[in-house]
Amino acid sequence: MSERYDVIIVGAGPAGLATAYFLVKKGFKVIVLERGSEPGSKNVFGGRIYSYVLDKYFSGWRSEAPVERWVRREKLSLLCKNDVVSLEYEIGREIDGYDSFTTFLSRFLKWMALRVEQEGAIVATSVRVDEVLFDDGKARGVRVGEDKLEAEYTVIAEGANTLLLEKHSLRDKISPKDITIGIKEVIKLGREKIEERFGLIGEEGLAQFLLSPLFGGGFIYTMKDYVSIGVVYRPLIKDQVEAKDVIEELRLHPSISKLIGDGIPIEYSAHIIREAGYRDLMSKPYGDRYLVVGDAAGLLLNTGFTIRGVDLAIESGRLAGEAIDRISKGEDPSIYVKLLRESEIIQMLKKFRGVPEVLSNHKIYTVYPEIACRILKNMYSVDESPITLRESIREATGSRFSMIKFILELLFMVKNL
Amino acid sequence: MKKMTVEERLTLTKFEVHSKPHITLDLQKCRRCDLKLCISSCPAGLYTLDESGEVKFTYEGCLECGACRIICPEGSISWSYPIGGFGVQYKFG
Amino acid sequence: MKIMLYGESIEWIKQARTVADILDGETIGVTPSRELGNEAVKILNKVYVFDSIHYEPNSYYKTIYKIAEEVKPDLSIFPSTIKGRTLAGLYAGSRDEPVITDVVDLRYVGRFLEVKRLVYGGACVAVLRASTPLTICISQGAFKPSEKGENGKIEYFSRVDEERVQTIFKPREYLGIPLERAEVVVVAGRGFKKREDLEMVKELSSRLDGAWSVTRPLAADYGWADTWIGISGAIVSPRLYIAIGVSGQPLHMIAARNSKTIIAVNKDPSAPIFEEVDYGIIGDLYQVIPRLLEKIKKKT
Amino acid sequence: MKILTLIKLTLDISQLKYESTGEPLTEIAPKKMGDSDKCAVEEAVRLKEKLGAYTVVATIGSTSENERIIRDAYAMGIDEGYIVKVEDPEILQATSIGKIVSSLVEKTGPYDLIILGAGSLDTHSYTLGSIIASKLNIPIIAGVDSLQYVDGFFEALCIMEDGAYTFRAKAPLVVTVTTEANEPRIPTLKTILRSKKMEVKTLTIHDLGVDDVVKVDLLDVKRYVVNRRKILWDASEDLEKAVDKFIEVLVSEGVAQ
Repeated sequence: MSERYDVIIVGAGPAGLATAYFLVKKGFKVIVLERGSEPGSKNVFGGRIYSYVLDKYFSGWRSEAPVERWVRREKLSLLCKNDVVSLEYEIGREIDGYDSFTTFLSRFLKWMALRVEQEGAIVATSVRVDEVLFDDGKARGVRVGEDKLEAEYTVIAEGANTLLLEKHSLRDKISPKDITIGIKEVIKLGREKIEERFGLIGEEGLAQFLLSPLFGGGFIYTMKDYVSIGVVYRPLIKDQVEAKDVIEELRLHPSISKLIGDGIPIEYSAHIIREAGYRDLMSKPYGDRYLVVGDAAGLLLNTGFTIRGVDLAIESGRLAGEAIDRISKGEDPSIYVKLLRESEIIQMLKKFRGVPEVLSNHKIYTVYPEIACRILKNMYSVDESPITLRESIREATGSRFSMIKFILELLFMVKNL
Repeated sequence: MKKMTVEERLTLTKFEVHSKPHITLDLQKCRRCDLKLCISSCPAGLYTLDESGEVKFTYEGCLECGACRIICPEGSISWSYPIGGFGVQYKFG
Repeated sequence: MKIMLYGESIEWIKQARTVADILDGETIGVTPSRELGNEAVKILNKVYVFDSIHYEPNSYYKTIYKIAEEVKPDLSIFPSTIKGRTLAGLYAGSRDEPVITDVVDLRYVGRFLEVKRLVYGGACVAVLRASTPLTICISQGAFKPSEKGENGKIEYFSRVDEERVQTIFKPREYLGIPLERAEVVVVAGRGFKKREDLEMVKELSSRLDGAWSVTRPLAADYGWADTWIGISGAIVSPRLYIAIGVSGQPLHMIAARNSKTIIAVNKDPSAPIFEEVDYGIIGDLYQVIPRLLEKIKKKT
Repeated sequence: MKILTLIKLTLDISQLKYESTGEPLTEIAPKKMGDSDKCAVEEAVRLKEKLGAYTVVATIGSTSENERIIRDAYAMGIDEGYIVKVEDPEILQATSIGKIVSSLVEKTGPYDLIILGAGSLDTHSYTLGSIIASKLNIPIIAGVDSLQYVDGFFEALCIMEDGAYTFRAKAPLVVTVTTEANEPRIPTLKTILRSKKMEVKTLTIHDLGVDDVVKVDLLDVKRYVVNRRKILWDASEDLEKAVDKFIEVLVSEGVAQ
């Protein structure tokens, strides 16, 4: 094909589009190839994006991006079979300064793609890249079916399923113990009901993180007219509900179904999440004329309470753009890793590297929520023999743990989250 | 409130199914596996056991999450993405 | 009110007559056959007959248009078949009046007609307000046949020839009707044990002048057919849907749900399909279908 | 030869969801190029490949998705495309759409062939092709299952309720095709890239000299609930009775004597 581009980017997810955005701003001729029929048609995420990264790079985004609600209320809930223990934090700031917002990723990515195209890059959809063309270890472009497309640089932004990287032996298949499956349902509830039932006014939104012996981890995000509910499923835990039924455990839990039970389910989706954090980071996310960005490179941060992918993806896209610019001016490709290391991303991943271990400790889903529910149940049950907090804790943890062990475990958890 | 079956839930999501499957299963390898984690971990419930104890699957409701490929201990599931424009079409994501 | 209706079968004309009963109108029929004209004149006030060897839309509509210039109808009714819709479009387009297809009910509200029609492939009913003159299409079965009789007049009209289109016609047996357009669809599911057994389904469908198909596993997994009915295959909405050995998975049913009448044969009384049927036979298809075919054969 | 293909942005009706009150949630239903319209595009492109025809595509609407389907048609091989900007074309009367199209034909034509999908399963219901033909006063062949071009004639096979018709006609002509007509091609990277670069021209109805359009006076749309009768007979108890009942149903439905 006569057409030649400076950079081919494989995947129109947050990382791929961000890389395109920063490169095209630097004057590169960029094309993004996306296998979905539209940007976002293959992406799944919980529901929240952090604002700081958009404030930095996308002027005017607050008025034009498809924001659903600004997160004002953060809630952590432990769901037992019937009881619930919750901790809630309400941010006391004016709404336009909020740190994060809820959105639908498919819509958000369409907006991002539009911005990228306005800058002059091409985003071609319905294009599945079958392989990266290598010539003596040097990436020369990609093959799509029978067509080949060449470029000076290739950026692999293929997401959590690293099919291309594995095909070219640039990365091993991830271990089953390092993945979870995000399983999500979008429910139409209507604005009024959402605001009334979740205690929200106007543009305010709620982000809720859930722990439960019934389904493990989960989340609820409020949108304008919709609610996204999801489960973070750990496939290796034995004797649990099958993945195909697990979302119903959440939707039909008495405390959840009274909020959303009369809503209309609109979409069911699922995607794996790479959970290993710092350990999963590619040691060499680059090679001769190619770079790896976003989830594919392992740039996903799980702080225990929030999974952050989109902001890191955008940040890594910026660094990849910077790196390609400098490589094209003669610097060594390792500059990409140097830039990543100097940035906050790697520091953050390092800081939270204990999290996967905590989260893979099944007790935090199975034992702790029950203990918490029992402690509070004991405290708030009123009969003729009231008990103290200490007695309550002892009663709840009693036969299973020593008090000291319980406290040590909790301290370990808190330290690593 | 009524529990929705996974088949009902899959009707919520749009699929543009290509006539050529994007998943293939190597039954030889599959028979060696006792765990059959693909069955419990597929969020679309696409893997089932037939009467003779063999794994059967369909690809038409595949959410393209990628779990089965990673979880299969024998590597019997080969999985590629459906060709461009086909497969699951998330409106919300 | 003058109501003109173009029909090709007496059953449909009787149903279209019901619309005239609702609106209390004078009924003028148009048919392309003398035989049908002689029957129609017993239930309509007047019938125009034009002789035709075979259908050709361009000459037909010009003929009907010329008749309408004489009749000056307020409402013109065509069948919701492919022919009827094509003619209705040509006719309404040349008269510059609105055309509403798939009408299932209508009534007067003040000076207007309130028309109910099916939309989205039969999934929804829309209520529209329309004024006359108006052209509508109604499907066979949408209205009950009228019981009323008339002693109408017959008038022969010569057909306008559209020379720009030539037609060759081969009667029905020549090719099976495509699935999406068949009035009767017989579908085989996993209750079938062998590919050869599908012959029963094929025979039943041909005896009922319908089409046959299978569910997805039979086509995609076993390779017994090229296409299937289901969300990833064909979506059908026939008058009669006969499901044999079909369990009724949602991805299949979503593609058949708009069928007017659904019959199922399945040996499992708890099969989900029985939640969605008008008539269900709980029984082994290998007993029911052969016996059914025997009895149908005996009758014809 | 110059061919105009008309395509429509249609709801994917298999994905319709409803409010608890029965109103369809059309705003969130996926939209796509109509299936039979896609076959019309394919048919036009095949004529282009075979006869060197020049192919134009047009759609009516005002959303970015209208542009998307024009580009989809480009990716299949169409040469030039127009969007006629109209808000909510789905609530226009089919006769108004016919008027818009015939003005478009006058402005961008003449065309030897105007080809479109036989039906989009929504509000226009298999009538648009014939309305256009009547406005342009050219013949129509509707519901075509197979189209050939032989010795200067378009030859079309149409399978109808009563049998198979073959129609032959010379240009100019309107043809509506069914999904039986062909298997639309899947664009390649090369053609997708081409489609990204091509211009999509826009026109308003005023550019076409159409001053007014008539809207459908839509009062209400609700889910059509079929209350299934759920009458069951147990053949394991009485096979003869069950089979007889089956035949009774066939007779009452008018499909058997």
